Amino acid sequence: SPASSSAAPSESTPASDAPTESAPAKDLHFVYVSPLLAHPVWLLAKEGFDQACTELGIQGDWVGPQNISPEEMAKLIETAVAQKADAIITQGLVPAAPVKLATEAGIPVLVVDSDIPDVDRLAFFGKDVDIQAKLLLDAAEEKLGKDKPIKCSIQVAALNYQIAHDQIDAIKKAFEAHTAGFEVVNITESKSDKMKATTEWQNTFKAYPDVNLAINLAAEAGPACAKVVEEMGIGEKVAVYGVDDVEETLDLIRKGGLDGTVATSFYNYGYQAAYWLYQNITEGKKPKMILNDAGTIMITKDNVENYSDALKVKVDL
Amino acid sequence: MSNQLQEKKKSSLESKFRWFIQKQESSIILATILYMAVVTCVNPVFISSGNLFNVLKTMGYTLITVVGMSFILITGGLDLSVGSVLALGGVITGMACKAGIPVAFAILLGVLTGVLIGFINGFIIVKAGIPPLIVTLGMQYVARGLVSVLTQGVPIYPLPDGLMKIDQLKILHIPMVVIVALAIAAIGHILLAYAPFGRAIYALGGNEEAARISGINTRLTKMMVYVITSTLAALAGIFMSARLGSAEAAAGTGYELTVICGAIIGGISTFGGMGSIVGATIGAFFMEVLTNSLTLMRISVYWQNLVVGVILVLAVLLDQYKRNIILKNSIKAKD
Amino acid sequence: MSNQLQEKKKSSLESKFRWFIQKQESSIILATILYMAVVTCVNPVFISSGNLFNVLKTMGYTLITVVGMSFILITGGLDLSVGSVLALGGVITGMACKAGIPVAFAILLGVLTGVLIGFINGFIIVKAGIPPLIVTLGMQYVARGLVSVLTQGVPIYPLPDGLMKIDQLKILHIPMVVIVALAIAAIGHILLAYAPFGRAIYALGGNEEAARISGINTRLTKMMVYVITSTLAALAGIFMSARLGSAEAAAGTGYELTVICGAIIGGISTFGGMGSIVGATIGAFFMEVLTNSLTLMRISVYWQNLVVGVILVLAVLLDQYKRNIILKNSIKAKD
Amino acid sequence: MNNTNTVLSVQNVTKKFLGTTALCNVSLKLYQNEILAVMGENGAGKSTLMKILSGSYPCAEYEGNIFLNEQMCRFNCPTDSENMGIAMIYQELNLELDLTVAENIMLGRLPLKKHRLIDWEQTKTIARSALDKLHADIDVNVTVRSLSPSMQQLVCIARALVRNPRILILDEPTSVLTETETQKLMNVLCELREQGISCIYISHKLDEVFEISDRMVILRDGQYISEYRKCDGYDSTKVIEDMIGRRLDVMYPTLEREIGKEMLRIEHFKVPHTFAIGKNIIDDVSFSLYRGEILGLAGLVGSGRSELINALFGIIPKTNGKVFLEGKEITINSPQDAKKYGIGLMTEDRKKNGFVGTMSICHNMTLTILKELKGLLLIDSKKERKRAKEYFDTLRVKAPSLDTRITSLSGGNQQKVILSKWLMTDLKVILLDEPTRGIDVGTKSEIYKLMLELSAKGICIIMISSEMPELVAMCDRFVVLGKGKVQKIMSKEEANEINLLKAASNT
Ligand SMILES: Nc1ncnc2c1ncn2[C@@H]1O[C@H](COP(=O)(O)OP(=O)(O)OP(=O)(O)O)[C@@H](O)[C@H]1O
Ligand SMILES: Nc1ncnc2c1ncn2[C@@H]1O[C@H](COP(=O)(O)OP(=O)(O)OP(=O)(O)O)[C@@H](O)[C@H]1O
Ligand SMILES: [Mg+2]
Ligand SMILES: [Mg+2]
Repeated sequence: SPASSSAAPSESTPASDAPTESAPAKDLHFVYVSPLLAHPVWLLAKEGFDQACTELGIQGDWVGPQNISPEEMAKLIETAVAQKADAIITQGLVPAAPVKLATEAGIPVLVVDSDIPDVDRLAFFGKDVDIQAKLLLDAAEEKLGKDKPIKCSIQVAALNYQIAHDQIDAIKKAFEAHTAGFEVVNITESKSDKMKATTEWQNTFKAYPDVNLAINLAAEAGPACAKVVEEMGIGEKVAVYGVDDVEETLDLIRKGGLDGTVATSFYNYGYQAAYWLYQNITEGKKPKMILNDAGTIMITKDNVENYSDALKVKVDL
Repeated sequence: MSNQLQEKKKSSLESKFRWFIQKQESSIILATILYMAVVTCVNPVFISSGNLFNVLKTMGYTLITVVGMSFILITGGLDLSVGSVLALGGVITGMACKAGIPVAFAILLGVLTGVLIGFINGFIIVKAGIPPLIVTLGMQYVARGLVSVLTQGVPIYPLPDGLMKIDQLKILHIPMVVIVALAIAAIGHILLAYAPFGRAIYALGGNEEAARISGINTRLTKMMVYVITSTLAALAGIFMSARLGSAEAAAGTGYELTVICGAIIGGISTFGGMGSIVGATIGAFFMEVLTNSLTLMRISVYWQNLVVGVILVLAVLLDQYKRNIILKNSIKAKD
Repeated sequence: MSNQLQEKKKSSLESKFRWFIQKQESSIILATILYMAVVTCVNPVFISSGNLFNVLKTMGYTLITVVGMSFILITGGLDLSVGSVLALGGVITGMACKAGIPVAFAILLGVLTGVLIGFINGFIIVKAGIPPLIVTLGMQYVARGLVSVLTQGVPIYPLPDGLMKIDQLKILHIPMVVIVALAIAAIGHILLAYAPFGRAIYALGGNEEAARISGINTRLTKMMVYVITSTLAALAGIFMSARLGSAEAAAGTGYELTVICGAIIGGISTFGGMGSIVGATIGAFFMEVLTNSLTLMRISVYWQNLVVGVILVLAVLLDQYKRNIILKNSIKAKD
Repeated sequence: MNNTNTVLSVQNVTKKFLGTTALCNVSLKLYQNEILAVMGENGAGKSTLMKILSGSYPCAEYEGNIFLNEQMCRFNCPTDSENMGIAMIYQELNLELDLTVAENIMLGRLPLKKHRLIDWEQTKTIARSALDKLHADIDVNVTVRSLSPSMQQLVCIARALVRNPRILILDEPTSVLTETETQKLMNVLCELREQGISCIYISHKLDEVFEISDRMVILRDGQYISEYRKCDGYDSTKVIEDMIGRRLDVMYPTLEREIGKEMLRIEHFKVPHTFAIGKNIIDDVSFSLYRGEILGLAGLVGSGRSELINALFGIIPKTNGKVFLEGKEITINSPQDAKKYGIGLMTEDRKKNGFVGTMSICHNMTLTILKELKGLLLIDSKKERKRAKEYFDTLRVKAPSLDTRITSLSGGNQQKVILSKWLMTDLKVILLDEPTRGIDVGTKSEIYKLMLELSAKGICIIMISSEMPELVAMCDRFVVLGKGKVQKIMSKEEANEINLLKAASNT
């Protein structure tokens, strides 16, 4: 639209647009474009975001599509730009073009969870897939033993997104370190549907009886997998790992159904992200580097009761 | 003498076969058998009782609703809201349980929600004469909305063992949900084939005007089919949450398509007036086998969609092919 | 004298109003205006040119296909494959570009894919007489399958600026896609209202047998509408990828529903034979406004679905309400 | 007719369907400017033969050959035969209900302006003129849905005429037309004959056929039976015998019955026009009906006879009017109400709201009596089949079995099915709109017998028929409608075709 495009050149750097965009912080308007409007883990991020907004007196909008959809997210970002929001937080599913649109309009963008390469975002702040992979490797070797060849099956929410592939590739790379031999025998999709996740795991264990490592890269997949493993009574033979720390997942870890889950601070995806943008707009501060790990940790029986503080540490700029 | 007898036998067998082929369900039955054979060849595990029970069980969750959907489709209608209703049913029951209401009542509550929603659907469709597609699409959003308002997006967890039981229960190794589903299908079949209500449904789909003028209460009938369907969807939802051990806010997304597709693959006409529950049941089973088989046949995820699509079309093409054959033969037969 | 004139004016105005109300599109137009008013009151930003252009633009991607879908719906058919075709079109073009084929040709290639798929759809539906729902559902899977096989799930990125241009291009501040979409809609309208092809479409949907015996080539007509729709879907996909800067493998999931719903909200009958492109266009616009408004009105995440559903139903209820009014008046006139 | 150059000749045509042989090597010739009548009982194969000629059964689906002016032709679709100058008026009204009259008439050959867009003005003018030929005053801008069957029939005829054919095929064009329209049609046909156009004419109204046709061919069970020429004179008894394969001693049977006290009375009925807003098709009609009486409703097309009884039955809304059953006032807002009070209606348009096309004969017949067939919960299928079989036999429905899909029946046989649907019910009042539409002479007298038996049981019947002779013969009293009012009420004595017509068209 004409307005924003004409605004773009003059207000290219966030710092310079703080004064023009009427200093009093309470007028600030942040938009959080999440990949899923109401998904349990992202609701943790919402919690953090809302928290930060109330603390800073920012008016924050939490938006997102009903089911995963890059177009929808792109649309929402364009809407935010049209609304002349002061800052946008979003996630790696969004294609580059709309983000460029925002940055050109002088709106600082902070990317969480998974990165959007080659757009000049203020910062990326999220899960480091390599750390995640390493954590998984260590845990798996601990349970299955270093000398046992690993046959692994992975379940992701949906395979047609870059993130899924980054995570899988990272895992493959990390597990090369497992000298006894490693193979990804099967990859399945949960389509964010716990029922589908369940049936997929049932079939996987039937089709590939020799699978001894089950990695779930979608929040709902972990519990589903654990249930199947329990039903089939192959608990001690197969190591099961999930991601994120929703209630059921944690319970299963306590009960031993899940051997562990890789969690990042979704809370900080909201809380810290909002703070960084606020500090950037009001004080012109920028993070030292673009890529930041949000603190990726492995939760197991041992630390399940006391991990949470580890995820709530807030780093100021 | 004896070979006369033999001939009799042969001919009677032949006639039986004729009769079977003539039956409209036969083609989907054949398709299913054929496909199952193929899958078994690729991976014998498929035919293992363990796996078949799995297939049956997962089919159960669909079949329950397919029965109702078939009713609706035969009246010439459509219901897109079943997916959300499924979720809602599960959630309501789940919350009721957590609120300490005894399981039985909680279940009743969930089912009643279904009744209510079905009633609203039917009411708007009948009274306002709005296309079912829009009404039920609206309801899809509304029901899903209720779910997220109630759950705030967080799954209802944990559920009391009492609830989980209804899914784990088995009667001679057959999971509860399968028994319930088949029972519902049986009742549905009897209703449709032998009860005035069923006749009304067919008449409605075939020619609403004529049905009305013949003194059939078309409005009530329409109403009923929507109520029945939503109720069944809610029931399916309760079973599903019992199976998953948690009532998911996102449960049943895309469920409506599976259900409708199952019914239609089973020979229910999209234009109304034709089809049978037997067909629909087998259709639902076929769909389940299809999705179940892919991983078993070790087909890469990337190819699965392609395969599903092709097989779907082939399955219906078979039906077409059969009809042609019959036509040809019947014309020959008379020469 | 003068007040005679006035009366004339008044009455003519009145008659104009009558005419408008009688028009079947009027109710959705009113609904849209009404709703836009409400939204604007809640948040004036909505009416800002910036946002409106946004709405128009995002509508463009739907509208392109809505035109084709309207054709199909009017013939009494359905096409569930548009979503996947949209993705495929984008992906083919994207890959072609990356393979160094000049943009123009790449686009052509993408469009041709659409043509081909539409042809296959049409061919199976016409030749084998299989319900469109199944055929196009199968095609939905097939096309999506092709996408994931081609992309292996990884978005095609980056795309050459040449391609991105077609989306960024503006003519007097109006984005390219809007212009294209409206042009297509205009052509579609003319075809449907004033060209033999269009009348054939109506005839086909109204009474296929009658159409056939009046010497209309029903098979060709059917074929054509599916080809047109898939082609447009592919085109929309190309625009979409140009706008996203990458051809997403997951593009267009759920697209078919938006498109169909837009058309039907716009007054296209699900039973065929009735509706207009004008209505469908406004329907598409309405749907877009609806989704766009929710975030602008700051409706809580949890309530959004609920709101969408309710408004959808209200919109169609308005139509019903209007029809009742008209009826009443006309009957009054009779006493 | 001494001019004998053949324009069309059919040779040994055989056509089979699943379960039936409709035609068994039938041959016939059609000469230059003659009107050939094809006669036969219901299901004899007349329509099938015509559909073959019109190309709606593609040549692949039958054996035998068709020659147009000595040259063989094979039609794959209606367009083919149309291009060869054959136009057909089908037995079933096949129109686009949601398109205007004008467009329906011109569909498939809409006139174009430049830019290949449709010239609506010309479309209307051509359509208009075609309808004028038939003296049909129908607004070409209304949608066909709002027209009564008879008017739709006229539209069908117009559609055939604008294709200005060299051979015109009419399959029971007059089954819903009243005497007056029939006369107009006859005149048109004669004109065409003068212009050297040949017609094939199918009808079950004998006197009409005797009047118009130059020659008649008789089919029975799909076989060629006999052929008579007008110049040799027609002998109706022989014709009928050839048609139904047996002697028909009495056309109109009689039965001793006495008319009882008042059963039904309607007062000040006012029914809005289905399309013309503000007009009332029925303005102010009151009459009463007595026990065991058969009352005839007479009137011209569009006189609102159907509207009247439809309103009485609660299918269409009435803006005013009271109904009294056995003295008590009753309110009827839906067919259900009507049925509850013991009133039944057989509608005029069997395809639109008569039968359920997806159902079998049996199921169609029993649709009205599901309640009494109901056992504990389910339908007693034995009883059902028994009831259906009765009428299936008495009305001689020609079909492989009770389970045959009704759409695969011949027009007349379909009519028999939906008629029996109402004759089965035990009701107080039965409203019959064109009950014998398209039914052959043999069965007609069966139906008359049934009607009399019913009325003898004290059931009263209102009958609409466009066939004056049957109306005059069957009814005890006549209500003549015109301009939305009751023009005259006549007793059997004073009534005859002439003064019924006079009363109907008096202005
Ligand atoms: N589509 C069909 N499928 C099966 N049988 C059919 C079909 N159409 C007609 N028949 C059979 O062919 C025979 C002849 O039908 P046809 O319509 O030609 O009779 P008709 O002479 O026109 O009778 P009517 O005077 O009632 O119109 C009938 O026995 C009918 O049952
Ligand atoms: N001038 C007209 N133009 C178009 N339609 C008309 C006209 N006059 C009457 N009609 C139609 O005719 C119908 C009334 O005829 P109706 O069938 O009720 O009377 P009828 O005496 O039974 O004549 P028919 O033989 O047509 O049954 C109405 O539905 C109306 O739409
Ligand atoms: Mg006939
Ligand atoms: Mg009538």
